[in-house]
Amino acid sequence: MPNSLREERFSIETTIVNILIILLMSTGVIFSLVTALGLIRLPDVYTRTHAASKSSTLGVLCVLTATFIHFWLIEGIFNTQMIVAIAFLFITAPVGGHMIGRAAYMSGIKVAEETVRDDMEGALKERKKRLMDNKTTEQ
Amino acid sequence: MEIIMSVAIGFLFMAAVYLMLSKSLIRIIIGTGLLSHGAHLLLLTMGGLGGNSPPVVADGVSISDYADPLPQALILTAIVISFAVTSFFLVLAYRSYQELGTDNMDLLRGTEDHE
Amino acid sequence: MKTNDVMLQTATKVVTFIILMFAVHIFFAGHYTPGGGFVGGLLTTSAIVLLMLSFDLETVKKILPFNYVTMTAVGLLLALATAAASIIFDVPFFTHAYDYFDLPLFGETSLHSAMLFDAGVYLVVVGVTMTIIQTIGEDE
Amino acid sequence: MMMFYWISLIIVSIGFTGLLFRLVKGPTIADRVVALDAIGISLVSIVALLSLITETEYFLEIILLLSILSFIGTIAFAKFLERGEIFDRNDNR
Amino acid sequence: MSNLLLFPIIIPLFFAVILMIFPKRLKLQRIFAVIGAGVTLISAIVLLAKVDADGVQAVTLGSWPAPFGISMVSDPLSALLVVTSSIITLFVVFYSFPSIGVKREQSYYYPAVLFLMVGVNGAFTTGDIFNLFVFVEVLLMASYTLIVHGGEKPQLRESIKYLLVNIISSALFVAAVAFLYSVTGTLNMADLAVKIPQIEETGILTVIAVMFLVVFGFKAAIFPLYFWLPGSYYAPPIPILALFGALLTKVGVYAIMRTYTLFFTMNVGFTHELLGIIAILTILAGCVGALAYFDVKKIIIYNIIIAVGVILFGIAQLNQPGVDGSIFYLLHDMLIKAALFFLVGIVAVLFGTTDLRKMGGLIKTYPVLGWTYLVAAFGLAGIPPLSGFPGKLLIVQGGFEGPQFWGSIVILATSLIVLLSAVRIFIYAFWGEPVETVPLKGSVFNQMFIPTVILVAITVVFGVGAELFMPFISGAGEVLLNPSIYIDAVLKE
Amino acid sequence: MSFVFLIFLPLLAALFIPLLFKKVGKIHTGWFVLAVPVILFIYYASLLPTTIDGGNLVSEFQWIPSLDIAFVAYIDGLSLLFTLLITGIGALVVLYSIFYLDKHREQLHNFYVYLLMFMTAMLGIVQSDHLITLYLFWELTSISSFLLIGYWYTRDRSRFGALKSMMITVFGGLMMLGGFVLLSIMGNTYSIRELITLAPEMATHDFFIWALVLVLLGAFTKSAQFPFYIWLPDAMEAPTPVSAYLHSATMVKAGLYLVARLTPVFAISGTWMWLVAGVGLFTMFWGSFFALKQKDLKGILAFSTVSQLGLIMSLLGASAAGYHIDNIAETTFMYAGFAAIFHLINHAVFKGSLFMIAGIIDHETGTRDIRKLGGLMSLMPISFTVAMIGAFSMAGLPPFGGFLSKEMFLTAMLSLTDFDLFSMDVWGILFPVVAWLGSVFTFIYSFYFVFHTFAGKHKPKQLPKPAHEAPIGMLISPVFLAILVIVIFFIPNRVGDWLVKPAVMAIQPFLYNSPSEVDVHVSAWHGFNTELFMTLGIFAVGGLMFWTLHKWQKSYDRFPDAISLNALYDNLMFLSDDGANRFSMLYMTGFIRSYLVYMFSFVIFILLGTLYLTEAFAVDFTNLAPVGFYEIVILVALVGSTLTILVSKSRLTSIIALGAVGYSVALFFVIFRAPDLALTQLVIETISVALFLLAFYHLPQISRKEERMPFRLGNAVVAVGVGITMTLIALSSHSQKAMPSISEFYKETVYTEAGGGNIVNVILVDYRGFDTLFEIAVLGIAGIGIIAMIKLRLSKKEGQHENK
Repeated sequence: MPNSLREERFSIETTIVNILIILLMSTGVIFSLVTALGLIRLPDVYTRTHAASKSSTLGVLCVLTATFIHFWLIEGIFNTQMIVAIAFLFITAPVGGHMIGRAAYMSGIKVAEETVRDDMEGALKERKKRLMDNKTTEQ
Repeated sequence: MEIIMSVAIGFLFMAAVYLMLSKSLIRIIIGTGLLSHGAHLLLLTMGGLGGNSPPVVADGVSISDYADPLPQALILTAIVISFAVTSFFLVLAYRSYQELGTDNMDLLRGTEDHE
Repeated sequence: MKTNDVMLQTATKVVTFIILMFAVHIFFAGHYTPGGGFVGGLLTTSAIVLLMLSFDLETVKKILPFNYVTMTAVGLLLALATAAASIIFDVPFFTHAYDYFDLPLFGETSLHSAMLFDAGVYLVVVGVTMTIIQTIGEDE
Repeated sequence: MMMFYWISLIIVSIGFTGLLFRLVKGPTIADRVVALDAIGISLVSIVALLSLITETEYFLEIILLLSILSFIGTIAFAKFLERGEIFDRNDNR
Repeated sequence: MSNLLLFPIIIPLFFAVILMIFPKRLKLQRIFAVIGAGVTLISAIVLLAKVDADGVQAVTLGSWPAPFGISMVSDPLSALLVVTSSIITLFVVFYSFPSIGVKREQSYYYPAVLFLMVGVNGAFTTGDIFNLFVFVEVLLMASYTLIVHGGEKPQLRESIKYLLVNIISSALFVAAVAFLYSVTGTLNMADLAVKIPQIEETGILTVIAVMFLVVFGFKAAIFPLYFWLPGSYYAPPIPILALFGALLTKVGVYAIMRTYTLFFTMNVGFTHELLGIIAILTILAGCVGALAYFDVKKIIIYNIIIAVGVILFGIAQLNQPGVDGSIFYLLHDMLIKAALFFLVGIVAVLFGTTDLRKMGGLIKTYPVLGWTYLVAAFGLAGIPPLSGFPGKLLIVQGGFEGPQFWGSIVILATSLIVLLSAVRIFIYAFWGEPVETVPLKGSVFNQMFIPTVILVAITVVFGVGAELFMPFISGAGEVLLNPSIYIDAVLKE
Repeated sequence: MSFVFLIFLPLLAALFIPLLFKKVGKIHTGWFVLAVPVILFIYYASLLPTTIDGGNLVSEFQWIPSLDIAFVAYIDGLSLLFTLLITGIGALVVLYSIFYLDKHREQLHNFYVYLLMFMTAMLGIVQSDHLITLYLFWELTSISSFLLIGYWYTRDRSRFGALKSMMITVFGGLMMLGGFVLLSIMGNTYSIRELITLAPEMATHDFFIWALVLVLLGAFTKSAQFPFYIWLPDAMEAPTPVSAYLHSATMVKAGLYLVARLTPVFAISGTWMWLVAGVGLFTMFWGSFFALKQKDLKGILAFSTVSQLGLIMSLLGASAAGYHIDNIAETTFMYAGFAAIFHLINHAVFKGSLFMIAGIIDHETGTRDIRKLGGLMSLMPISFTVAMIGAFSMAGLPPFGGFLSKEMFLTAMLSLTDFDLFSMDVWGILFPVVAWLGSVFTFIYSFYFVFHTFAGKHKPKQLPKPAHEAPIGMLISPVFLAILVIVIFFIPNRVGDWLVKPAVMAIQPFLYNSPSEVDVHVSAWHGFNTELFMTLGIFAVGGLMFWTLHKWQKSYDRFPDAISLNALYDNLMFLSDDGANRFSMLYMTGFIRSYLVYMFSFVIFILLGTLYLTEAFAVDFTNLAPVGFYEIVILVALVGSTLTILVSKSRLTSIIALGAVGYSVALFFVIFRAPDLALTQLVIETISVALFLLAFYHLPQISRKEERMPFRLGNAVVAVGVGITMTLIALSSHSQKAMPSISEFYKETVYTEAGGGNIVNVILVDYRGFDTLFEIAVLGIAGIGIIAMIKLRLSKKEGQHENK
């Protein structure tokens, strides 16, 4: 669609929609920035995971919604894939975060010094012990 | 833009060659990856980077606005082929590890004894 | 030791379905919008890979009992046959035929022999990538 | 409006470079994986913004694709990190 | 049948795909492989007859007009090469039965061989520069599969090097295509041949031409891009080696022949002179190697390099005797190399080693083998009336008539080195005090020896009966020297 | 007349030899073989009347008409003379071999097959009017000689000699082929007859001197001229019949034949005359001088052959002088051609007999070492007589044929001093002097050969076998030849009319129109002239020196072997394997890195060189796409990740960074409006990274010790070079777009004719679907390749040949 056509439809509705988009987009972008900040500043993997999974997911969801609205309400394209994508991210992002955190812990990466409590300490040791046992029995 | 891209492509080739001259097998394979990236970008750049619209027919877009589709098609073919080659190379590296026990190319001369 | 990934497995069940749908969509849309057999095939593979990640190789094998090499062969044959059909009509190899049909449900659709060719591509891509992943995965 | 998208894009990109920093710096593999996961997701934002800027809907497919890949990648990395291998096998221990 | 020229490509493809389905059925694998290669050969011969009768065959795929679709073109040269490569593949398949081992046969060996055939025949037939890349990749991929097939240690080790070099050359190929496309805006070879003469700025085209020379040079193993070849070719078992030695480098040579006669003719004084010099250096480099090793495989492998130089030297002269000679020599070399590798393979099996110094006296127990070898060796060295001679004669003549007088003398002188290297095998392995040989079942020996002897006989017929083939060869040379024949066939269909 | 096929008669007969050898066990195979030369001799002798009158016969058989290659048998005086020598001596040699070679111990079928092959080759050489087929037969003689010398293939010396003779003669042959091709280019014909008529025009051609030198290389190597003679002594490892036949009477004369045949073509050139005469004469002296060093009977004869061949060669060179003479009557140059041919006949006859005697001695005493022999005169009287006749003829004593031709030789050499072209007037005096010296040594070694074998003290203890006279069958041939030696002395002019003059006419057609014009009369006595005094001097000095031989012969041993020509050959051969091996090892290191450095350096060098030489570099600042901000950002990401790969220590980082590069590339695809590419690139990049991890991290036995890539300047230079090269060419290519792209067509027709909307996809499946078909084939192959690689694991032992 040529640009000129689009500019002509400048109206109240468009303005409202644009404001909506700007709002959503700004939120999303800010969250993205926060994610980055968190990833740089936070001390250890676990805290960083927290930053990455939560704020970045929220950020991207906002951006995507904004994009979706833009295409739907301004350009008139109702893109199902966007909805699917939003849903998809909504489902998967927490799972991903969980997996990383767990993996990091299981692989024995130490928590930061500032950490107050480590609930899983025992579980890990037990697992290691079981692994050792398995090995000895195999031999 | 084409000039900048040319320089970037040159850089990619340079890095690729430098990696391929190292003795670690994984660096060599990474080098081949960079090499094919360079080649693909080159193909794209050489087709011209102009064109405001993807080469997908849409209403109201004049023919000259489409990006050149031919290099894109060629790149697609080239990407697939280099994917096939890279995966083969990786598996080869994997097998060589298992069989020869090293990834150091200096230890893989094989001129003296051909077993 | 098998770890208990309930969370992952539950999510996977949904997500795999989404991915497969998307793959099919991208495959069919290929002739008119970005996509095609190749990307479709790769997406399908990634869905299967996700299954493999969440469950294990044997389970996936049970769910999808394909011989992927045969699948590759069938894909190649399909592509070849589509291309070679033109030999019967003694027109240059690869001459495609297409027409617009008014199908119920879909409305006006173009049925294109290139689609069959693309299906061949799809099968080959799935076959080969799965072959690679499976053989490496199974290797001791 | 276009200006706004551009500014958003730039901000996201700045965030992106921050993530890259973490990716390069590490220090543990897990850190990198976290960074990678975040990178995948912010790439989705970037592509969304790009498609707004270039005014084509054809890149929207890329968004879904990216999210899928990012997810699978994260899972794969995580499993790899945890167990040193990616696929489970029944006969595996 | 407008699609006839595609048959030598799609028939092996079809059979290779079929063979992928049942890898473990040994008998079926063998039968289908033979049928596949055989039918391909028949179709190739029919094609050659057709080309001979009706002139250059061309089909643009998908019924699109010529520069836009992919053109496949079969001129006498490509038809001849397709026939030759099909013959060799068929023989290699026969030779593989007793020698390659059942386990390999059950692990997609025959599909890979047929795929290689697809790539080779396709590369010989295509009329599109990017499609050439695709076919080259097909044959390379098949060759990767074959070179590492079996996974023995040396194979793995050398495959890494082989892959690496070929990946580099492929990347450069893509880059070269990109440059060419940028300047000319087309990929069809005939279209290139039309457009390039219209371009006034020949400088950049010359650079691109040289770049293509480099790209194809990697494949053809010209100096100094041949370094990868000796080690890589040494690793795989003999049937595979024969296939490689006979076909793979020849695709590079063919590509140089095609591009340097069809469209890279804007600056002959530079490009072809360069080609001539490189060709001579290639010959010399090959000679050093051929003399340097007391290993039967190595000696023949280095002779591949020498032959490449000789062929390219003929092409570089760009005159009728030179080009005709190159074509003749190219065909000869494909056949003789396969035959020699077969022979050397039998010798190596009998002695259980490839080291010449551990051999001796074979002529006493296997006289016919010895004489067959000697005939092949003399054929290699270009002793008349065997098949190496007419080609070499024409190339030398072309060199004398062309600008590189001294090149011809070098070619003549190095023939001596070729002879020395080949006869050295004879002297060491067949003459001398008999050394204990590995006992070999008569039937196994015959299974290996019969295809070998037939192949040698074919080379002899090719030399002695050169008159039978000269019409084809001069026809091929004519097309190379008059690109308009080719162009008309493709563009004005 | 299709007598051209007769050339192949021996070869045809050879096909039946193995059969006869196996089936007819009782009769010596040689008897069947004997029929061949005899029949041929009789047939060819019947052609004599034609050539005596100066006529000729031509018979043609096309071989490769497209290349203008044909077998043309052309019989004139010269070729008929050689033909008769070949068949005549051939018959005698076969007869001799029947008794010489034992039926049961020897592999006779091989021997006779080679011999018959040789006969065909030799007939082909002397009868071919066509240069290419002449070359064909030329090489065939080298090969049959190779096989015959290597007949006792388990002996080291045999193999050595066989290879040496083949290397040298084939080398000459190849050079000669070059000369032939040059001749054919100049004259546009392969026919010698036509070339002769074209000779004056060709002389000014640039190639003429090249052709001359190359052809002479062929002739000199074959005829064992200095410095190529070294193969001939080693060729004596062949069975004696072979030595008698190939290495004295026929094959070595092929070079002489060639020189004689081409004299009319090249005589115009002074170089020709100098080279042929000079080299010939020097060879004559050299050969005769070193013959005395030999201890082996056949060695003496070999050097003697070298010397005699040189003599004839020099005569042929002198005969070329006749070309430059206007008035025949004034000159004695006509003697040269006549003497050459005449001596050639004489030599064939006496040398053949001498070789056979040497063979007899070897056969009957078990040794050929002249130091162990002596006093055989009484035990082997017939052999002694024959040997004496042959040797005296060789020494130039009357009343034997050699005396006549030696006299004429001296005449011809003397006449050269009168020749005033090509600085002959200054240096010509050397010719008679050297000729005389050579003749003296010839005289001495002839005596040495006979008397040290047959005279003196008999030393039975040193002989492996008790000596006795040979069986009668073995003596037939040498006796026959000895008789011939004497006969020739008494009827020299009959021989001259029948054989020599027709041949001379072929050598010097510029002098004569018919054989009868050759005005040479041979007589044993021609008054007191310089030649006679020279001859007497030879007898006197030679006799004296032979008398004192035991005193000075030992000084030969002082010649250091290290600087001899043989040593040169040995060194060359050593260089060819060991030297080449070391040289090759220098650069064939097995390090892929070195290979890549060579290759990349070449690529940089040649591409930048071309870019510079063709002045192709150009940058066009118009017609560029605008630089966007975001492009730069991605570029930074791309470069940054690439740098990360370069500097990173850890494998994992490198892999991830590679993924980042891939994603940046995908983003480029997004920006440059290539959604399909972006999709594909993203998926593929992800899968590749996964594969990287699978392949490189899933291996516990690999130590995870990781290190930063060490910086290597050489690598860096090469890498930067490649980068710069690619950039420069890319810039230049883009700046010099000359033609519009064909892709406009796709944009126009995609919807209307191809029925699609996504142009890239339609190109992939339709316009260029063929690419895609094979692209997926590549994928498929990769798939089976990977399976085979993972599943099939052969160790070296079980790998090959398991069904043996």
